[in-house]
Amino acid sequence: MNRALRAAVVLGAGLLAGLLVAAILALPVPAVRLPTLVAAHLPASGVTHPVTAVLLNFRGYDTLLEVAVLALALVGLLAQSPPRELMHAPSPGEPVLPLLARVLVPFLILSAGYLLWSGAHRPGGAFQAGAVLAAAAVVLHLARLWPAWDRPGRSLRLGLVGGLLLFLAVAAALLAGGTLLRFPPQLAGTLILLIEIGLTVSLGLLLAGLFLFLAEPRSLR
Amino acid sequence: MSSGLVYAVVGVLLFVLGAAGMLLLPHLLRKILAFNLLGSGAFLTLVGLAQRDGSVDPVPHAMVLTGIVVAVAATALALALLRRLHALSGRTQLADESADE
Amino acid sequence: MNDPVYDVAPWLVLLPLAWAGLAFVWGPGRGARLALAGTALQLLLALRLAAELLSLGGRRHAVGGWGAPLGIDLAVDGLSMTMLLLTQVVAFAVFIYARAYFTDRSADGDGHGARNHFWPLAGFLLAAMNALYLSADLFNLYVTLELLGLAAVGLVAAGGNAAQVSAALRYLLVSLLASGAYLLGVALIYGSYGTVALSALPLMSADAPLAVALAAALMGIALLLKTALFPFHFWLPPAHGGAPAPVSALLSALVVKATFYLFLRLGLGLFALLGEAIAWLPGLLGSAAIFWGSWQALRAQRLKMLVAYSTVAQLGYLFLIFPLLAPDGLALQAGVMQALSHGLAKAAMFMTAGVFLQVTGRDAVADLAGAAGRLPVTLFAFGLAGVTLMGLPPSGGFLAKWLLIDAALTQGQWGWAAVVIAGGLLTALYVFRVVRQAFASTEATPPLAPVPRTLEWTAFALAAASVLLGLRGMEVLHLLDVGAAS
Amino acid sequence: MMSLTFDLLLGVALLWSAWHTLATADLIRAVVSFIVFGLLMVLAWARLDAPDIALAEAAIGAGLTGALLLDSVGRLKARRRPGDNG
Repeated sequence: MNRALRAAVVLGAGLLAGLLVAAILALPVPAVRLPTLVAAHLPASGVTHPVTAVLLNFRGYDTLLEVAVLALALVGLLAQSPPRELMHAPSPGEPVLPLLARVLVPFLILSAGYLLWSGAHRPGGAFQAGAVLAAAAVVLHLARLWPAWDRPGRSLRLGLVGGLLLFLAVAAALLAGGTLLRFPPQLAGTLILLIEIGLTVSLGLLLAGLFLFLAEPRSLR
Repeated sequence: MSSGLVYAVVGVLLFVLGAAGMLLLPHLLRKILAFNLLGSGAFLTLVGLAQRDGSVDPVPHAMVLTGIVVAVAATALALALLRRLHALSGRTQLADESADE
Repeated sequence: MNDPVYDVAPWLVLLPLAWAGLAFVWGPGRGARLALAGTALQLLLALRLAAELLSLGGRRHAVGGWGAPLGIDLAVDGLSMTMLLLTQVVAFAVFIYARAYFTDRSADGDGHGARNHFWPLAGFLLAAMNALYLSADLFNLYVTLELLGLAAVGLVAAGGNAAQVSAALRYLLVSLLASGAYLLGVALIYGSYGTVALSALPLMSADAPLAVALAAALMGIALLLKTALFPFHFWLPPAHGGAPAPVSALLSALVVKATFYLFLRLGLGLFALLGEAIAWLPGLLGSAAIFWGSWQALRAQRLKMLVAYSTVAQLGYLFLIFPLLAPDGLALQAGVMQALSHGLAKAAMFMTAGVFLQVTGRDAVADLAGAAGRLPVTLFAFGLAGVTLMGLPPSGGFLAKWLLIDAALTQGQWGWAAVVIAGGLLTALYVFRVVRQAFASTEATPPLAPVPRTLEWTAFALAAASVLLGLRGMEVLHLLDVGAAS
Repeated sequence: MMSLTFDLLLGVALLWSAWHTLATADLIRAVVSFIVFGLLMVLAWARLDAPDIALAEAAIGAGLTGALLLDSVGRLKARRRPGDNG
């Protein structure tokens, strides 16, 4: 990129920053207030925590597509992973704190379970629980207690997209009743919990997979 | 000035910083880092602006959770491509545009 | 809130997601059969939806039963319906082609990565486009844009050679920068109006806050980047020209149309005011795209690169409609007809390029010598697709350009009509360059690889459809009269 | 007033760590700055009464993304050639 173009980018960025700051400082408070709507419909959502209600009920369709994005990224990443033969031998060197890992991982798994269970009525839920499970796998890997993944077998592939397929199955069943993702109020809590359990497992595997399919092979202890 | 407004302003500044970084920095890993800054800036603006009157709005919270997962998915894919490119050609930058054909 | 009619629209999203996931679990063999069955079903559903739309009018589906602004609405009107139809038709043909194309003996080094991962990635791509056409919610559209971008990048990169990976990375970074800008636009809109539902947002007015104007600018630029309008086209030729042929066909025929559709949708609706004020700008950039893309296509050494630059040029026509949009609907009809006929013709053209590549093992235009005698069907298909791109009667491309010139003359803006005619001449030059080379005699006749008939005839079918579209085009355009459901 | 001062300081820290992520010469330092940025983001989400996002940011934004980036930097440095520049 030549100097003139770089200067133009810097200048444009400065101008954009100025305009954006001026625009948001001058912005009046909007007329529509979604929080009141969320609060009004919370009792019919099947959960009591507003964020979970938005994430899995009011805007559950976003979440369905988002899980697809994650699964898709993993498929795209797997298409890039073959060059194991291009990689060099597993790197030697000291593993990172295996003792800490042995203590930390059971704690992480327990907290994932807690986050999943409590997501219905306080902060937490499938995303955080899945992320914590994935973090546990990463810690195990860094401590040389868990190998990097190579090509996934069929059962692992099923685990990776199982949460998405379960979510789709629930969506399809509800759509067959007339409306996409319309949870009957008396079943909403149960169905949302079912979806969240599937998502926790799959999100954990997917997020861990993003790391473990990509990571350096490390020799196990 | 409320907390929300402070973070909304910080958010747009982060966005502009990240966008400029994506355009100006040649190393692909820097571009990926810059993208993450840009994304965080947009998330911060979304929540901060919605809560500039001091109230709490769960709708943007759910949107940002979605956005964070999308961002990590994109980052992982970008890193996979970068590592593949590096393994095949030793490059960590994109070739100049004029060299494509 | 919902129609008494059993609603088929959401299945157009659920079905491809489901077969994408299952194809990933089952692998490429069964995955391909599943994808074909799923896409055939989607095509039937889309036809049924179009018939319902014609008799009952526009459709709205409140996901979760909540309705905007709390929930997400899906909406179908004539414009989105035509795009949905195009998507299912082209995807179905390309998938039949792809199943025969991705065999173990594919000669062009696309490798196993492309074969193993094509079906799940293509399923996600199709789901993303259908979801985009159906969505009436700005944030939901953001998610569909990310799904679309990542699927397209994954498909470009799946071949796995350095050129493809490099092109995919450039595409990914452009796509992410654009999505980020779009998302900031959504944040500003939510901050201004407290909702992201298209039906609940006020149309932009002269006294709208500065934040809304900035949001319009950010989202508009984001969508132009993703649509590769000149001068944002730089990422497209390496990505579309370097990907395996079925992928190029999907990307050039469909993916860039999806973001164009969204640009048009928001430009006609939410940001109409801004659109009117600077409508000449897309037209000007479109004209530049036509000349620059055609010029590069004339100079390209590789056939797929030529076809990719042709896409840059043909996208330009889509943006000529913006200065001409008027209540008579001529320009809108022209734009939709151009999107449809280019979609069919460009998919066919990339598919013929894939046949040449498989047979000769090479992709240079110069290597086409003698192709006329050996691959008459494929060359004929290329020629028919070329007829559409040039805009010769009776093709769909002719109808599109006719409508565009009509709109320009009706409004006395003859300059745009001149651009259309000049662009057609340039297109003729690069199409004839290929055809003439194919008829050139050659002493050296390298051994021919056998080519499955399926490859030749699917390309031919799409090319023929792009020409025949001109004969029935006005009937297709009747769909555009179906307005949105209130 | 105290809390607003905290917000302003945190905002400055966010911008500083972001700048450092892009401007520092060494890639590993850049990634470390980015992880620091992620942890500061966790604080910002807490200040915005968004504990759900704070949890996700800590686990995904700073944690997993940071681990991915560090692993990749190691990979890129392992076969570093004279032509590259950090």
